[in-house]
Amino acid sequence: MAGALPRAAPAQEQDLAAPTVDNRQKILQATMRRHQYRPDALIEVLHKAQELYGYLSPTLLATVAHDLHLPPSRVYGVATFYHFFSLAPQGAHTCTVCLGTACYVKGAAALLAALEAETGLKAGSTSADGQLSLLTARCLGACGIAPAVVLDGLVIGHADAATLRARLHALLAQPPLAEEHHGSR
Amino acid sequence: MDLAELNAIAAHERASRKPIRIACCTSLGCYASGAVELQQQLTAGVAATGRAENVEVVGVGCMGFCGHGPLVRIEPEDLLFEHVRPEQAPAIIAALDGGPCDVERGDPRHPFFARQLPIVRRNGGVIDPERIEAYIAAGGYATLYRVLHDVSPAEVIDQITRSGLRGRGGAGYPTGLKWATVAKSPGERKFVVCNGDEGDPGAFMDRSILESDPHLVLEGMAIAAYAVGAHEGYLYVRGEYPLAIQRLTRAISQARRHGLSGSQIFETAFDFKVEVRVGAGAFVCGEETALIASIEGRRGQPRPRPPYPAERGLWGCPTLINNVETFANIVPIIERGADWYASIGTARSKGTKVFALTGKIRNTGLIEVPMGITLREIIEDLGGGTPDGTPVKAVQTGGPSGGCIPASLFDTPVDYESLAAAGSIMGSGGMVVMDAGTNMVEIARFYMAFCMDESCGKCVPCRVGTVQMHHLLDKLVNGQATSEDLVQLEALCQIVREMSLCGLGQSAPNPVLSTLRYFRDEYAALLNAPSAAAPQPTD
Amino acid sequence: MPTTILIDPVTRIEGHARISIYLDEAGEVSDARFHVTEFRGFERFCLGRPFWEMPAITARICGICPVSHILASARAGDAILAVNLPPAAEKLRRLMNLAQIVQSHTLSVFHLSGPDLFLGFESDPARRNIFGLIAAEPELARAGIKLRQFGQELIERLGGRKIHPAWAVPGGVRSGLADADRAAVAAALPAARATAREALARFKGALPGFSEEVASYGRFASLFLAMVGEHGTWEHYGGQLRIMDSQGHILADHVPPEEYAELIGETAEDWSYLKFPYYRPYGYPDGSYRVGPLARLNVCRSFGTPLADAELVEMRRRAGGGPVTASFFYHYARLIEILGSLELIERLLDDPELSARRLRAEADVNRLDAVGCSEAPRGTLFHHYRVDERGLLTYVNLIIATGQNNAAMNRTVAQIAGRYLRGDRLDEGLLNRVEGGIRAFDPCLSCSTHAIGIPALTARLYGPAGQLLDEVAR
Amino acid sequence: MAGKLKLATVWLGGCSGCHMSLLDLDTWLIDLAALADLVYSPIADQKHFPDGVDLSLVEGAVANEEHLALAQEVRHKSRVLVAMGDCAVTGNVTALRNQLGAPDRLLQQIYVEHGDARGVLPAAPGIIPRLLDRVVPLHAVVPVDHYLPGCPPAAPQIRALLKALLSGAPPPAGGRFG
Amino acid sequence: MAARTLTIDGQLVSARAGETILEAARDAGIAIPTLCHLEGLSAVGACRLCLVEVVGSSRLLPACLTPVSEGMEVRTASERLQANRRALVELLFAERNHVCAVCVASGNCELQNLAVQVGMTHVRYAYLTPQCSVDISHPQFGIDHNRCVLCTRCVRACDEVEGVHTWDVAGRGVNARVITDLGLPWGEATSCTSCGKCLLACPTGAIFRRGTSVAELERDPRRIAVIVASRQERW
Repeated sequence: MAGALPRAAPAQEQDLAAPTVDNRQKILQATMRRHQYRPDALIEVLHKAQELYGYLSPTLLATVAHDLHLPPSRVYGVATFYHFFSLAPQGAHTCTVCLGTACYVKGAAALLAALEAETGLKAGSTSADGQLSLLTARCLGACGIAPAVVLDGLVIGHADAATLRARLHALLAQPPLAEEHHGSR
Repeated sequence: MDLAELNAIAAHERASRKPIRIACCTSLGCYASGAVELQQQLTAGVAATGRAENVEVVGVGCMGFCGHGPLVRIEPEDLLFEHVRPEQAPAIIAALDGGPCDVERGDPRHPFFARQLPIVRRNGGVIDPERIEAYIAAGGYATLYRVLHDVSPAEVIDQITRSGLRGRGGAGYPTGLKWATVAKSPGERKFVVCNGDEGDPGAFMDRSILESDPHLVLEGMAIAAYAVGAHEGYLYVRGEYPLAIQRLTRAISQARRHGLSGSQIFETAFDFKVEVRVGAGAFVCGEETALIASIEGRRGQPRPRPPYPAERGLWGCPTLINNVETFANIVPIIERGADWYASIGTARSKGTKVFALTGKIRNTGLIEVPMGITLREIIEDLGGGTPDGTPVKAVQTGGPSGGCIPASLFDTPVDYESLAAAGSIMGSGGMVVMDAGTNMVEIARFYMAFCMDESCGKCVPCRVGTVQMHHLLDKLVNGQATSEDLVQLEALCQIVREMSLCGLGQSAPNPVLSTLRYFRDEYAALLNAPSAAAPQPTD
Repeated sequence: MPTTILIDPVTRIEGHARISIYLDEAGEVSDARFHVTEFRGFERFCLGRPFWEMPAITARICGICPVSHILASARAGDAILAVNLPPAAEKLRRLMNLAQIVQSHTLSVFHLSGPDLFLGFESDPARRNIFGLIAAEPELARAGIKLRQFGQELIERLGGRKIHPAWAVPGGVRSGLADADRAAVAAALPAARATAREALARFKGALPGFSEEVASYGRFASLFLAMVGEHGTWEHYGGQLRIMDSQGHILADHVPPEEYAELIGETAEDWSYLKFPYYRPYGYPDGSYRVGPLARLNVCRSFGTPLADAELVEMRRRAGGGPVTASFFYHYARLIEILGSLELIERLLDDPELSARRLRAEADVNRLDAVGCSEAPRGTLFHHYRVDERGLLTYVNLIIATGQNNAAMNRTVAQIAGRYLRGDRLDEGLLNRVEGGIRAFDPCLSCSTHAIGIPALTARLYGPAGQLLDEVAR
Repeated sequence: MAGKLKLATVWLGGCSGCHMSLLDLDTWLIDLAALADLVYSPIADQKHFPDGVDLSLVEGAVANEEHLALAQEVRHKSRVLVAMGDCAVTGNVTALRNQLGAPDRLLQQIYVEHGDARGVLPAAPGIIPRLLDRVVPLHAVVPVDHYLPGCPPAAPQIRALLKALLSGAPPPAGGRFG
Repeated sequence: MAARTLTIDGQLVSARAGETILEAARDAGIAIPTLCHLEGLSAVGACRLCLVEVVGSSRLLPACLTPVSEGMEVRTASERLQANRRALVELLFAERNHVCAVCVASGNCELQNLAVQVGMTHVRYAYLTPQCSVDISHPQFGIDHNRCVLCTRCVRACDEVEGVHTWDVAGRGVNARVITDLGLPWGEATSCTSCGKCLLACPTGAIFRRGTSVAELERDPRRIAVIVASRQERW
């Protein structure tokens, strides 16, 4: 009952290669170059940066600001305006509960409460060991299969607390992921 | 690319079709429910049973019946299967021979399908959205060709004007008038922007259109660009829609490869380059001035209008902004004529509207119906009422900017003016059905929480007023509010509505006002005695 | 069979308080507790703010003696800047503090305790207030009102407003005293001095009639803490600390206020929002001490002005020589301090340096830990701040005069109850006496809890198992 | 005595500065005494708030259970209620503790961490009132008729208000926070 | 320059074409409350205090941005507008921790003045009491977010007048904050030229000079317009 979604970032160009720790910077540079370092490409570039690095560190933001010739404060202002961008590392695993109206009407709030109780995390936070982030979304457009939950990019429709609990346990029982991971939402 | 090539592609595509077609919905709802694996299993099954000569398995766009997905349809027999699991692929293949099949069957003649009038969704569930050839075979891009060669920009605008098409994003501004304004606005450089930032929670019409028929939107945009004199376009899609973005991006590169986008389209002097811009999670970017700011790479904060984007939009240039569904209507209108289009719908609301029918309703999904249909017809006939057969209490239309309409008003025809008179709006097309178990004050609080979180923070009434309204609704829901609090809530609704800078703030009070209008007793029941409202000591 | 009596609330003091009196099984008073019922939390919510704002913020601890907080805070600020103040600034600050001592003591003597002192403890409760005094003793009342006005107006002339003047700042003061203002103050001085002397005379005249009160309103041996000047003279600003016991032994002398923590420890009890400071070497509760006018006059060698010194000699003689242990003499000491402060004001007004233009020393943060201290009307006041290298507060501790009298007030209540309580019933007379005993300390509970409160007294008497036996509220 | 109005002044969570400002009316207090009887005040001896008060001036914010009860009693028994000073009107400095959340942590820091080793938290039910979770202005708990801002309001402002209200006239508009 | 004649609050007013309603009203001595507007900076229409009624418009229009037109009929002080403005000022007071009594800007604060101007006697809304920080890491200046009203005058003064854009707004909604550079402490903002124009532009006590005590803040926001004008003169 689940299918993985493609990554949220713009996919209009072919990447140089699969991102690795070593060539992430190259890929990011290539993205900026493709946009001719135009300031209006900021959001696209931030999408790419977050896709590559998992989150937008101050160093990363400073690089983007420098290369796009933008004041750092503008880059920071944009990065913090949009919910998609994260300025802190996300958990190795993410669990996103959709709180759109359709999901809400079908009990998403109770589902979230159950997950909070289960994980001991407040929505929007990451566990101390960095293994899990519990997040919410404002409608994934998957209203037809409400309530919807996305587990590591996998959409689960008609979600119920018991199933989710089992899946979460299975996920977290896997050996911890390496520190570097590629964030995807 | 010229007409001959276009026709050749269409002919080849049609010729290579096989007699039997297994269409597997791959739009988000079904996709998320395992449609991809199902499609693979079906393909493998067809090959394994040696039917590849006669049978093709095609991934198609949204069939609309999302709540029952994954959906599979077999043509030409028109057999519909619901809730299909990958392991059921052999059973479906067996059904091709009329063999026994225990897969859940759907009824394609069900009112959910029969009462619809697909215009923008005509290719949904029919063609493979990932192949431009499929779109061309369905007549795609022929209209653009005709327009570029035979129709003047003014005539295009005239057709759109006469069709009576109004913006499908919510406000219902006459599309032709908007186009004419942009066309008239002086400027070397103009832009066409497609607003795909479908932010209303509970709405997924645009996602579905983009996932199911991306070229229809691109072709509509190109026609619009031609009409208003623009050569650059942006498609702004919310980041929450990765599948739509992927298909759209693919569609654009296909169109570019075929000379249907970019320079000298159809070997004319008309250039139109279109780019996708991915939103990053901000509802307010659905507001056109905020959308512009976002495309420019800035914080998505609206600015006061006037000046309207039609005069001063992207980088100060005249900019046409329509939403996905509006652009999807263009090709059918030009193709079949303004008069045909104007014959559908009501006196002031023409054509069809796509709705996302969700919530406590049996038939969840996407429908396209002619304007003027009543809410009752949608909810009872198409939607089949609540899953457990209990009475429907209300329907919420228009998302956070809309309102709740009670069952007593379900005979209201669905058109811009009637919905507004009922205290809601057409909005982008979300319809969330609520049953007796739904607490309307809680619903109002839900929407207020949404507006509060999504307020950009620029103007004071929206930034702070939504927080205060949410606080009061919270007090109400928790039984701590007094009648004075209710008075204050209503007063705040008025202030935020009158004083806010953009549509988000101006309409944020709507869910409260409409629930107050029809369900005041639910508010009253939550009121507490004044003394109990005093702050509680800490423990 | 222990029993508790609760007096709630205490009236005509600055703050919210109630009193419990505990009886043992023999019916004897075993303990008394003065409960302070207010809390405001300055020590915590100021954290993270720049220290420059602290004089004005901490002024809001108390509307009666805001100047004390302003000065203690500004002095802590001076220490953070590590600057020497322009001499004029120091003198102007002294001037304001003296003005405050005058107005605050006058408030205590006339407005709050005046009805007891001048109309008698047995007068009609309904008239036992400043309006009753106006009715019964119009001339005296008017003079008292004008004496307070004198102090308040001097504060206003210096700081722009009577209450919470934003004036003293780290490094100095924001404005000087205009010549016209100086002249106006000088012109009003004789009348003020006359009122002070008249009040002293009235008090001394009535003193023989208060022998009961002198004997039982908190007369006990204890330590005394106050600031003294270089030569052991009376001091209210910029001096060093001295601790003396009731035999007149100086236990600690010339301790710089920044070393207060070595002298003073603080503890808390679960029945009061008011903390309990104590003399650290003696521990709690043995190290309890008294501060305020009586402590200042006890620890000092002399006042340093002729009229006040003469009165000081007389007071010591009337008390029998040596440190005065009767808390009822707080009233006496207060009157002497009013007189002496007026003398010092006169002296300062003549100082030509007061007109200097340079009023403020500029510097950035140079020290991260600092203590500011001033003698508030009710006793020694400490502001202890720690800041980060930019000047944001990371630690605030405030030790307030009334808190330091906390234990003494408890003992006073116990002493009065022990002497006057008959059986397990409360009566008007007991209430009066207990309140009168407390009022001698002029407790300022706004200060001591960095809070303020309701102003009436009710007494409750509890039975052995804690049951309410009696409750009196007049 | 008949014909004289009953005046009360009340002191909740504040610094007493507003009361001091009232006393700064100085000799006008003598005039005031001719117009009104002070039937309840921190500077008077009445232990109970009497019935039928014509005018009550309330200083301070509502910070604990007792303030709340007293505010309600005062409102109930007063014809006209004035929020006197910024604490009563806005919460002011008294409400600064709200930023720190519920008071438990605050008490812990002040009484235990800043105290000595035997530090205890003040907690004596019935003796010392529990703090409210949030300090609120007067109008948040009872209806208020007039507002007199200022920290404190200057004596002439208090006089203007008293003069107007005691003569039955509407109080002067205006006044400034801070 | 062509002249336009319009009526504001019944008064016949003549204005230059292209002037805003606000400019025309101020020239005519009609006071319209403003907060985010500052002469010399671009107008953003964010505070909504200057909204006025224009006959023929169903919506209220920002006087700071709406150009005058011939025959325009403007009402700046209807009962509805006054009530709404008062509510806005109350909302602002409820939003952050504005404690006039202990603010460096007391006596020289546009928010404090607005409260008087709109007749705000008290705040009817719940105080949100957010936890805001004070940043005095800059060698000369400090910012206290408790007192910020998000008017963005600092952002615009820095960007448009100083030409640096050290300031911007981060976050959104009620959680929005003005920030310098990458949201790090101001003292670490390498782009800052320490020109102090943000301090000049700030309407409240949010931005102050380090060492300023309560009620001591001195600054005159009108100097921004003077700087802008004198620059134009030179070029």
